[in-house]
Amino acid sequence: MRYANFPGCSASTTGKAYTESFSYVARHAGIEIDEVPDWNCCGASAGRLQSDDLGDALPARSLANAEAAFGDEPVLALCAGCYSNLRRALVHARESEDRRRQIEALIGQPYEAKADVVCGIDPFLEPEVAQTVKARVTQPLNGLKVACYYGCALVRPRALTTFDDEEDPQSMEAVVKLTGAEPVEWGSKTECCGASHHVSNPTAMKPLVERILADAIDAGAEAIATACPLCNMNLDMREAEINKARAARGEAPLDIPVYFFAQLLASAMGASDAEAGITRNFVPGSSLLAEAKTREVVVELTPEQKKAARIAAAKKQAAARKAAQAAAAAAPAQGKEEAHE
Amino acid sequence: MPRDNEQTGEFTPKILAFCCNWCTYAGADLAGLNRMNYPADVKVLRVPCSGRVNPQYVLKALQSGCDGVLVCGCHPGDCHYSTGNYYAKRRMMIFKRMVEFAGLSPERFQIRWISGSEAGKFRDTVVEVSEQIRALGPMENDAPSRAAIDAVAGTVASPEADEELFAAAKEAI
Amino acid sequence: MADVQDTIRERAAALLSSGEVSAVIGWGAGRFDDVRFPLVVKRAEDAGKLVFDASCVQMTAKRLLEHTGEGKVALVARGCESRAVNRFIADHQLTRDQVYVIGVPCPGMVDPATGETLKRCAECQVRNPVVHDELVGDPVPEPKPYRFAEVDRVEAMSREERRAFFDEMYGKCIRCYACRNACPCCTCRECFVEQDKVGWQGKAFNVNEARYYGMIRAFHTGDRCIECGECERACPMGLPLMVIMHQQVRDIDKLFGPYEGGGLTDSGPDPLRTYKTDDIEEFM
Amino acid sequence: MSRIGVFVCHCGTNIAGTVDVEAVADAARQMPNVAYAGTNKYMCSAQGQDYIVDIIKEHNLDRVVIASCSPRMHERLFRKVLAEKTDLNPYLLEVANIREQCSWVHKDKQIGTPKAINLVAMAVAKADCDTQLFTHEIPVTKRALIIGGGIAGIQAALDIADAGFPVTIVERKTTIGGKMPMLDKTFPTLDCSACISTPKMSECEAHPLIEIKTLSEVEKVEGYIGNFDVTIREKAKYIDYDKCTGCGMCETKCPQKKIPSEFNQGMSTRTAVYKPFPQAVPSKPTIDADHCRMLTEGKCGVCAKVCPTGAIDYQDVDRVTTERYGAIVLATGYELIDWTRLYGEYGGGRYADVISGLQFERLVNASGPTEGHILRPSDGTEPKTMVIVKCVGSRDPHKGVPYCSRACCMYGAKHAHQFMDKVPGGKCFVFYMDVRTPGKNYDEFYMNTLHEGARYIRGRISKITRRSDGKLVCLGEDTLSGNVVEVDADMVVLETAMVPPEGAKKLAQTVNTQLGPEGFFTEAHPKLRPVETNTGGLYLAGTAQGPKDIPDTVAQAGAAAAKVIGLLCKQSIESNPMVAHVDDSKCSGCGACVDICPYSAVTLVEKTLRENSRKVTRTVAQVNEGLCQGCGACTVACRPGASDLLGFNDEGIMREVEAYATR
Repeated sequence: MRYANFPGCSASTTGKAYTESFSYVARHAGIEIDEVPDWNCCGASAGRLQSDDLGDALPARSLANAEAAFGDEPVLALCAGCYSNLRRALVHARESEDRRRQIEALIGQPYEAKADVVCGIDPFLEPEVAQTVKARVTQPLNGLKVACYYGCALVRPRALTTFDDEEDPQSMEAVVKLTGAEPVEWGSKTECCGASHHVSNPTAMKPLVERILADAIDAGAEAIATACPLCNMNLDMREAEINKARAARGEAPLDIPVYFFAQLLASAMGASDAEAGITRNFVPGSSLLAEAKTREVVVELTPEQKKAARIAAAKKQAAARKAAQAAAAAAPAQGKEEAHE
Repeated sequence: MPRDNEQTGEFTPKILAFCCNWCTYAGADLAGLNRMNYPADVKVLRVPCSGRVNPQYVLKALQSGCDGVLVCGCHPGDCHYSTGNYYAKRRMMIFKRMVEFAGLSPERFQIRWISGSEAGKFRDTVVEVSEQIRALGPMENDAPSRAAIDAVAGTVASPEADEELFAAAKEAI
Repeated sequence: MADVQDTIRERAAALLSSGEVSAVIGWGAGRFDDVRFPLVVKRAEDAGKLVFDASCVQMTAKRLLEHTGEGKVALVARGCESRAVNRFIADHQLTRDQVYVIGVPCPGMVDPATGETLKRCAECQVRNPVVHDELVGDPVPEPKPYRFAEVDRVEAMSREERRAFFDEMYGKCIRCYACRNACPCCTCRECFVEQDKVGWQGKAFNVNEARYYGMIRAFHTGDRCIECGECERACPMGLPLMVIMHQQVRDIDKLFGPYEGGGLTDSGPDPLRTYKTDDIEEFM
Repeated sequence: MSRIGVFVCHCGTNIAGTVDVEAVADAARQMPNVAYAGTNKYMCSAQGQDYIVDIIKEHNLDRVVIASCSPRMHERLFRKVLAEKTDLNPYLLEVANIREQCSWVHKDKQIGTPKAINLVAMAVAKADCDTQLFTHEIPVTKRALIIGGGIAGIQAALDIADAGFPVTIVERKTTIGGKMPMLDKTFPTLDCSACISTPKMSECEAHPLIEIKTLSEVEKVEGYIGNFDVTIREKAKYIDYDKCTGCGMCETKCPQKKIPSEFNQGMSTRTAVYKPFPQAVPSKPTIDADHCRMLTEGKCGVCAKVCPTGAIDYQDVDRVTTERYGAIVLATGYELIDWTRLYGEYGGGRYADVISGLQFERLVNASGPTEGHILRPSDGTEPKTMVIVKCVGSRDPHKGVPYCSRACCMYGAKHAHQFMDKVPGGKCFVFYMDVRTPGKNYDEFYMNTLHEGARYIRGRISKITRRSDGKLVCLGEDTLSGNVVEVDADMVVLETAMVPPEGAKKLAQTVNTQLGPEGFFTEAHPKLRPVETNTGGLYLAGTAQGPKDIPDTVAQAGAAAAKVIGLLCKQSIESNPMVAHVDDSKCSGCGACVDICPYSAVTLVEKTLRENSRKVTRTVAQVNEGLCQGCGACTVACRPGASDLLGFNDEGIMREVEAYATR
């Protein structure tokens, strides 16, 4: 599969670890990545608030460049914010012909909305890519309990992002399972992480992050996986402040490392901590991964194997019972002798 | 019946609407029940089903004085006779393309699916069609201009035209 | 072509003498050189009169309908005749066992007056017979040329020019109904033009009534037309009747799924006699 | 030359107000073939009718045009007047609609009057071409078929059978009774649902005129009102009901015990040979072919060994029978929407303690899997806090269905009452958008539940998550106070939407009737003919027509039965005379009309006809007047117009078109 990557501003800043780990996994899983030529800012949350035209034109210009260079090769947007904005421009252009023409007029170049826009998780949902990743997992994270966190932009609004259910997404779980880790069921996978409000109103946003971390730990998770630089930063960076506040209140700290799902894949595929960007995590995450790799391999039994095991156990029980009866039959003879003596 | 309205003197189009008895005719009645208001240019001809509308009626209407024809029926799937409007749809799609190919302005022959409860849609359709036909003017406006006739003259006969026979026939007309 | 002619004569004689067929329909030579006309041979000894060469321009299949009562009839059938046979069977005017088809792959006929190949043969889609009891000569290649050139030419005109084009065309029509009598799709016992009581078409001799006749006949045969071009060839006024037929065949193909004209099989239903619930929707 | 009478109605001021009726009458007198034109205040009144009859006699008229309201209103009345009070054929009549489509929609007399004149001219032109039509008698088979054996089907069957007509109930499941036996109590009287439905079921079984076919489906329906030929497939039960005494030995001994019981909504298991519930009718088991080891793997046969009467027959096959019925009642009922597929926010079916209303009914039902004790399906403990969420799937155009399912508000209140009744000190929260209690002492029942302590919170639950201690955290909003609400519940009951059962679309095509946009059967008229359909002889009862509660369902079942009895008690019914007719001389037997007819009413037949003094045998098309419904599709497929539609003939419509175009 070939993708035209739209890096966006977070790729080399807050999402550096995500880019590094994703490109490591891509190299080893046979995913070719081109870069969108002369891409520009996707508008983040400011663009579309300014005006609808600006909200559509900024991402559309990059998409048009990608289309001119690579035709209908899907555009990959790792950051959830870029993904959401690029999807909006694409869906608006595809939905109505005259809107597409208006966008073309705004950006001053042809744009037929041929190429699709996908997020970081999408490539690994392709069966053959999943196969190659599973084959390349040399150091599986056996039984590592992972809580997959989606945040908002990946799955909402429903009309734009169509790749998973917006209330109960399961796609990241499927990808994390490739590493041998075990995703857990938990309730806050699509709750808000506070996004950029942590800057303007930190006191109001702290409880949001706290509740997510607490919910993950309550569900028995040892680590949280994310697919968006902003969610990752909010959960990872704020842990220290939250734990300080909790200690002041006399509550137990919430120590749980937060990784990009690509970091887990990269590490399981043999990447060193540096290559997988794990050294960049605020909450140190290398020790947990190292420990997970040493755990005993949990082999999942297929139904036939389970049945065979059941029959074998039943036979062993029957044999044991017979042996016990034989022993009991022999015992009275012995008992009688003792009684005589 | 003078074509131009006595008071205003502007052109009042003659539009014939074939309406199916179970859906559109009921919708038209409902529009009346709700005392909606729409131009009086459209006269309704009741047929049991849009499948009953023969393209020959449409062409006869267009050629003998109507400025526009509207064929209405139930939405596909709602037909009281279950398949009437599916046949009507195919017939009208082919016939509409043929008459437009032969030079009829598209707005003069339209087909719409209007259900028994869509009184508003019936009123809007009547208003829209009568405005379009009012803009086009009477059927005579559809006739080709002098320039168009000259542009085409002589290109019609196919290579095997028999010149003498054509000349002889010409005097006969 | 000559050996094909000889085989036809030989086969005709054999069929007639064996009594398997009561007549053989083909072409005969006229008084002037390379003028041919449809010929019905009933006696074995007349088989020699049958001719087959590049100027057999008439499509003879409709003669079959005049001989249905007399048992099996043989027909020398090229691509267009064989499609006409299918057309008759589909319209229940004939049964397959009433006709013995002598298939002849058709190289394309030449117009005796001008010497070039006939317009309809230049655009012919099916040169080899689609149905035959026996085949004389080996099949010819099927070029399947693009046949909608004239439709494109007319479609490219403005609305007014198109209206002028058809006004001139129907203005020339003298309503001799030769096109209806030649057309294998027109097998009604009483054509709508003759029904004065219902008064479909007026009696007046003007563009309106001629246009009414021309367009309604085109609509009646549009979804069954076998594109034999006989109507255009038979028209004394040389009107391009096939323009409107090809336009219909192309529209039906575009709207209602793959359709290369009628007569390719001998069973319905024809596109306007059936429907699909997911036909494209443009009247919502 | 015909002598047409034009009668223009004032309709009080409805027409006269915006159309100059006298001018219309004057214009009508000038029209060709019009012998008389007059007006009257109320043409449809008795006085108006007498006026018409007198004028017809006085002016010796042979055709009538009435310019009044829509023909859909009084055409039938005016036809009756002609048929009964004059010797004119009732079909020599045309009605010009100058009210709904003229006077009511054009305020200005200058515009309304010319239009009315045009409409009258069209009607006169068509009337001139009308021909005499005669109805004829169609025999009525005095037998009714009920599709669906729920309470609607049972009630309809009992009423029809009590009127002396034999009835067949075709039920898809192994027992009749439908959803009612599953319920515990019914609102508002709280009487036990099984106690009021099982007697009716056994009454059905005992009734000499009612034949019950369970595990059966209707495969094909042909024919028309009074003469439906219905093909019914009775699936193999693998038990000979004549020998079986219903002792239940096979059920106890069957080794295959782990099949989730559909009757108990999957909350308990059943055996392969089973009776869904003790009071099932017929009270004999059937073998579930998909799970029985003998039928799937050919090993076992325990039930055959233990059966005292040797009733088990593994070689049993489906029986397909075709019988004739006069009327059909669709009582196919409803299913609950599969919320697990739609609502990930409520756990998507992964939390065992989030259950549907029907599952709660089984929990609280004494014959249910927990003998009536309300226990959490996850760990069997008694829930102390229960949350009820209403409108799950209903009134939700994005994820569920747009309509309100009518009965959930009431059975939601009932569930709350039952919970507080059975769990001492239990706290019950009901999250609602609106409370709709539109029935006799319904609201009193709701008020009663409120006073018992049910906490009604106006707002929808946005998310349910399960904490590690097993509590279900329900996050919602109380829109009245504006606060966010969080309830730690032990169990959540979702009152889900009623949707049409699986297979409703196929059945609609089989019986050739229409479904509404939501998939329920479309009634002939929502207010005036709720239990009839547009297809003659086909009636509706219960939730097949739309979501409703039991009182409305039983009322509709009675109404449908009344309609069926009204039809079956007639010896024969009048056929619709406005059907297609083929003129043999014009027909070339091309068969274009045969493929097109949706009722397969046209066939090609061999006929010997006299043509120009010679006898000729030809194939021509022939219309079966009984089957033809008069849609006219064949008349357009017929190129020469040999097939014409009586009442709307080609000549009449052509003259009508010309009358307007050339005026």
